[in-house]
Amino acid sequence: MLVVFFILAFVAVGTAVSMLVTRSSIYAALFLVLNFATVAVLYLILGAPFIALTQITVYAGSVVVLFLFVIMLLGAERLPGGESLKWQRLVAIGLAIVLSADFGVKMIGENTMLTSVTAPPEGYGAPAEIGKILFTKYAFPVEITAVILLVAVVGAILLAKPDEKPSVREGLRKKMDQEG
Amino acid sequence: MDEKLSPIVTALTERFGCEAQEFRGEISLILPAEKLTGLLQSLRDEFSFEQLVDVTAVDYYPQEAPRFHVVYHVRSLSQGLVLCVRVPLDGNAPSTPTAEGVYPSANWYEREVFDMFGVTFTGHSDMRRIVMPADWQGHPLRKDFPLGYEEVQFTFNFDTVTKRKPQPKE
Amino acid sequence: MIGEVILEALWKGIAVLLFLTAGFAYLTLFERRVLARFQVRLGPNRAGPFGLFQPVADAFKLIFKEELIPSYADKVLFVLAPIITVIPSLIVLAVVPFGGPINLFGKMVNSYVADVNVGILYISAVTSISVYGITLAGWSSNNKYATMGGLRSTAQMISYEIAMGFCFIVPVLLAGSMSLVDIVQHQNETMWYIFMQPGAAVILFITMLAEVNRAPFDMPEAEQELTAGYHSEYSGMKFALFFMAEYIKVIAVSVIFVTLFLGGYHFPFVDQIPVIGPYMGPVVMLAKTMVMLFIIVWIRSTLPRIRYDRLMAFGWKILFPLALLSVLVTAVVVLLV
Amino acid sequence: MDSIPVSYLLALSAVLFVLGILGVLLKRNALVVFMSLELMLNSGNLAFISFARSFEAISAQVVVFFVMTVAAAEVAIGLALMVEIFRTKHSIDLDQMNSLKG
Amino acid sequence: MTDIREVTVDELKHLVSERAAQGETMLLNMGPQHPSTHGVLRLLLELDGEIVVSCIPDIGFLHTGVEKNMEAKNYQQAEVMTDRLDYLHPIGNNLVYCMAVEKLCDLDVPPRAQAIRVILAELTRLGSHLIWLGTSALDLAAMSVFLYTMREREKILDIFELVSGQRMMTTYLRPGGLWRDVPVEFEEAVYKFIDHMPSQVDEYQDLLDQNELFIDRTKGVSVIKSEEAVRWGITGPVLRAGGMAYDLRKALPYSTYEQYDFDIPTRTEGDIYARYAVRVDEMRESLKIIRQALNKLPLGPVRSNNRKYVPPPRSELGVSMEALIHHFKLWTEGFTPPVGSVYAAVESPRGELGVFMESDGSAKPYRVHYRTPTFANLQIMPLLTRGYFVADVVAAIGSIDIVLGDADR
Amino acid sequence: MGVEQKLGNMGVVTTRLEQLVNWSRTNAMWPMLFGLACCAIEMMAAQAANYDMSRFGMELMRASPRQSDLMIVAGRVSRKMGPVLRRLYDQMPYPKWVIAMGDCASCGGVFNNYAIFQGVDEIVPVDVYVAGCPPRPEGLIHGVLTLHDKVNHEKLSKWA
Repeated sequence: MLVVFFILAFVAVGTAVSMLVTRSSIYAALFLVLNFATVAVLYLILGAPFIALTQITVYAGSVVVLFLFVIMLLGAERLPGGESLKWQRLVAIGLAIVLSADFGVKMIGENTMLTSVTAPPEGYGAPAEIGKILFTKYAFPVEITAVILLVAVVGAILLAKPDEKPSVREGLRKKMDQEG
Repeated sequence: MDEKLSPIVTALTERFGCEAQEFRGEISLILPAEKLTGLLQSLRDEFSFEQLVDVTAVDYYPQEAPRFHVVYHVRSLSQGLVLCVRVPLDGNAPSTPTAEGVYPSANWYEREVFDMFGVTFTGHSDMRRIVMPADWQGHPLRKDFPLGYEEVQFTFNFDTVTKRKPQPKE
Repeated sequence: MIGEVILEALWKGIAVLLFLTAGFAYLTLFERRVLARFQVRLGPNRAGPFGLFQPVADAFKLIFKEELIPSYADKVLFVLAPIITVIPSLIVLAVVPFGGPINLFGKMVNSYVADVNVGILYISAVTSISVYGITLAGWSSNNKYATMGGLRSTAQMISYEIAMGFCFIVPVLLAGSMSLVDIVQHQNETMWYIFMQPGAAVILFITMLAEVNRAPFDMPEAEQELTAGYHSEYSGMKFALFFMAEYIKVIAVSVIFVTLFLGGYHFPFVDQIPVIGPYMGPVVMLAKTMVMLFIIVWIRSTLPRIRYDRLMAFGWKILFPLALLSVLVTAVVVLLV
Repeated sequence: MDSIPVSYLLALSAVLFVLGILGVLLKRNALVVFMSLELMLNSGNLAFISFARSFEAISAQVVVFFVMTVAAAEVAIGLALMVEIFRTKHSIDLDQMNSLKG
Repeated sequence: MTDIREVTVDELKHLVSERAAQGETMLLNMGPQHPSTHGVLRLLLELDGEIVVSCIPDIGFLHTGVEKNMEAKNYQQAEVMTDRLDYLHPIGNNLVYCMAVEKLCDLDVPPRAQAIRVILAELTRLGSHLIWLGTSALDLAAMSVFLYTMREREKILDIFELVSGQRMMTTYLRPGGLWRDVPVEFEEAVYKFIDHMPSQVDEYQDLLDQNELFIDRTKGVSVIKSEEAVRWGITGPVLRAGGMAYDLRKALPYSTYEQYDFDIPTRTEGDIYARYAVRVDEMRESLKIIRQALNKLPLGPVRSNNRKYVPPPRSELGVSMEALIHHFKLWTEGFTPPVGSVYAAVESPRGELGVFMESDGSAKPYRVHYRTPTFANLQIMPLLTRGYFVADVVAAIGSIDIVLGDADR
Repeated sequence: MGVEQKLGNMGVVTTRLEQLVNWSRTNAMWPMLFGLACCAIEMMAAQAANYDMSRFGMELMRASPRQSDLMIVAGRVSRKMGPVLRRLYDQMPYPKWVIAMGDCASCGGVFNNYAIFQGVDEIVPVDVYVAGCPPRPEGLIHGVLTLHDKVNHEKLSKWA
């Protein structure tokens, strides 16, 4: 189990680093997918099959595909990477180190109260269980999320819609008619 | 001559001073290049020759002036008439005004005449070669352009012809 | 104990893979013969008796064909894309039961590779990642036709996935479980879901055709506009993998459809046949799948291709609301009954 | 079967989070910045799931579910914005998005 | 062999929109080897997403130099070339060539020959429409229609083979008549075909007319009305689908078409579906013409008696010295028409097919020019596609029924 | 050009392999959609119901040269088309074959002039010439079968 975890952790960190290092947006998106997939496997190990498969469906199946779609649509495969200001980079790395150190200290300090993960008990994380709690205890958040999604969809449509004439096609036809 | 055609031809010959020829019931009007656009305009607007059927040319090489005749056929769909208009051109840098303004369909026909005979049409919107490759040398339908005949292989010259034939790489 | 479990999963997995690959090979022949019959022709009949070795010939030819990688292509993704396309289509059937529990050498064996309690979610997850192969193939070829094919298929698959997801919910609501084993069992106890919810069944069938890019939704490889679409630049085995993925997906969606709406491996009275009855599950499944495949080929031979903008409008403006409606109706009925 | 200490999982989550921060701070390509954001959300999810397993609390899984939904909504809006910005500026370089009017 | 010379964007700047230079729109090269360009047409499409902004047709990939080659052959030899121009309509090409020569030489054609010409020309029209129907349905991926139409076309080809020995390039029509009389089985074979054919046309219509997808892809797409079509020199079904009932067979009847009773099918919409409907109706009208011509097929000779231009029948060669001399002269030197130029035109399945022929008094034509319908009709491709989708380009190409041999010559 | 280079001389095994591969190549020879002129119509006729080339596994007409094995040059090749044809031939993966269908593709046919290549064998190597103007579908099928015969006699050493 531990071996599996280390392999997965290695892959997850590796893909995350590669995502940051690569200069091609397409490759970055693909590394992100791999990262999500490894994390999904971790979820499976942690007894959350529902969340794991939702993760793959939502993140790998829709979110990153959208990313890829937009990259291809814009033709933005190769754009400048992290060539930003020198001090900004140094500060960022410094902050990262501080954050990691903070985490490490906390982790070592309070390790005792956390248990180890073993095989999950029967029925833990089953869809029925999640569904029950989702629609009773968390019914209100579900509604709010639904509204957020709706707003997002409407907003996305409004944003992506070409603002001028009804459509490019109509405009072209009109222009053609004028020219005769 | 067709009775419907004759008043039209008379009117046109008077107005534009062109020469009318008849052969097998078909009328050809011969007129200089500069009057062409006006003639076509009045043909379309006054005599309802709505459609330009064809533009082509004939090369009378080695005769030099005129060496080319650019031949226009216009058709009246409503009256069922065809009229031929010929424009004689000199052999040296032949050029004539385009009929594109009157009949938009002249665009490709004139490109073809340019491609095949080297007659340029002034005012044409897109004077490029149309059927031959863009880097082709010469104008194939001129009479001084060789047919490009390839020798027929017989037993006696089989090897010599084969030797001349290009062979592709695998 | 654990070794035994792994071994069992292994041989069952291999059995499913063999079924799919052999099925793929003979589906191509089946399609070519049936299509030929629709078109008053004979179809391939020279390779072996009745052309039965035709798939073998195709396979050997493709194996011994030169593999070209265009010089402007993105080499890594160009090679990876066919593999990414094939794998989801191969693993999607892991949760489908092919028959009831059978007695094999004195041991009761279940006829599925795995019974996951989120089986339907597994299917939708796997189908949702199958879009990658096509998108990347189109992009990495560095060919305008291929890129357009890839973009088209991405948009198409994402759009139809939504309606498909809603159609998946209908059996889940009816059976009260996400496990395909439970769904089939419930259909056996009550009736086939296609009789309960014919609307959802039809929508699911249409969306599945679109999801696997079959006629009349074969936009990404619309031969008449995009030459060969996303696999324009592929040759040899890499092309064969795309070919394989496409046909395996067709088999897979047929099997899934049969499982969700046509009662899976059940058929009235078949399991009461003495002696062989319990073993008839896979045979029934195969027969039902064949019927589905025949319908798919029939559609291909009859219908023209839908235009791309109409395809998207159809998915979003017609199928999506209808699927939503059928979920609503099902939910209300399940709640009241 | 041996077990995985939860602290390992949390450490992994922390590392991924830090990498996400680095991406957000250092990258100039808006799309990659977006991806880094997703990575950070994901590492948070991982921590949630670990705690859920550790404390046998199914509620944490539900929270992850919400996070995913909101992330999906965010991506939809963000990418729509990106397309719109690209249409006017012909670039998705963050350094050039410094004016409020396009 | 030269390499492909790439045409730069600069050369085409005046043809594409300004946005192409900035890379906002995509330039897509369709053809010359593309499954749905019906041969070797090349279209340079400027696309905004999936929408066509501009379309630049490039022809000439099948330029055969026929006109030049005909100048090097005498009148009989040159006819062989004409079959291969519009290879879906070979007998019509022969017909218009023969009509031009006959006009040039003032030749008469006996009525039996005229009637057989009509029958064969209409059969060719049917065959051409069948190919068009099949391939343009195939462009919309309705693949079965193609195989059904090819099945019926084989029956037409069998009739051609019966009369001439060749399936496609028959060269059966000759100046002054026919090559020889039709065999006795001809009438029975044609009757059999025209009795059988209407049900087949119904079958095609069953497959397409009720088909929502087909209607969806054809109605309201690539509209061109007749006024604009006339300005652009469009003829044939494309013109008639726009609302103008203009058909050379009615307007300027040739080959005794005036004797037959038939209608000119028209539509007013001018879209792809209208062109489809016009052509399908034309198929039925052609069957009507064939039946009438066959019912009153006159007896008599099939070749003109003018021995200056038409070779004598083989039976005369053994008994008449004069016939032998004519035969020898005609097959060695050829005939010499008077000086002058003529224009003859027929209604081909695609529109007006005309021949401009100039003679300088020698045995070889001084200039032969084919006015081909495809060349004229192809010119409006930019109009037909601008503002529509890429998929509509394919349907539009199919709907104007192009034959590249006809356009490039 | 696939794995065969690595096999070397293995006697009986390779002979069997040779037969098998040649058999598969003849039975799954996918032609490229390459209609040029008149002959293309007869090629279509050969594909269609009455003649049905699909019997030989040839109905999978590929639009992409990458996936085709056989180029049937159906019709005359003009000077403008020649370079395109050669490029398409170069894009096809080995092993590839060419059938020159009809007189024009074989030798220029009746068009002995400036515009037409006097035989497509000036541009690409041709395996089988089919005579006729245009050849009947039977003629094309005979040409294809002749090519099958030729392929069946190919030696393993020739593949690489």
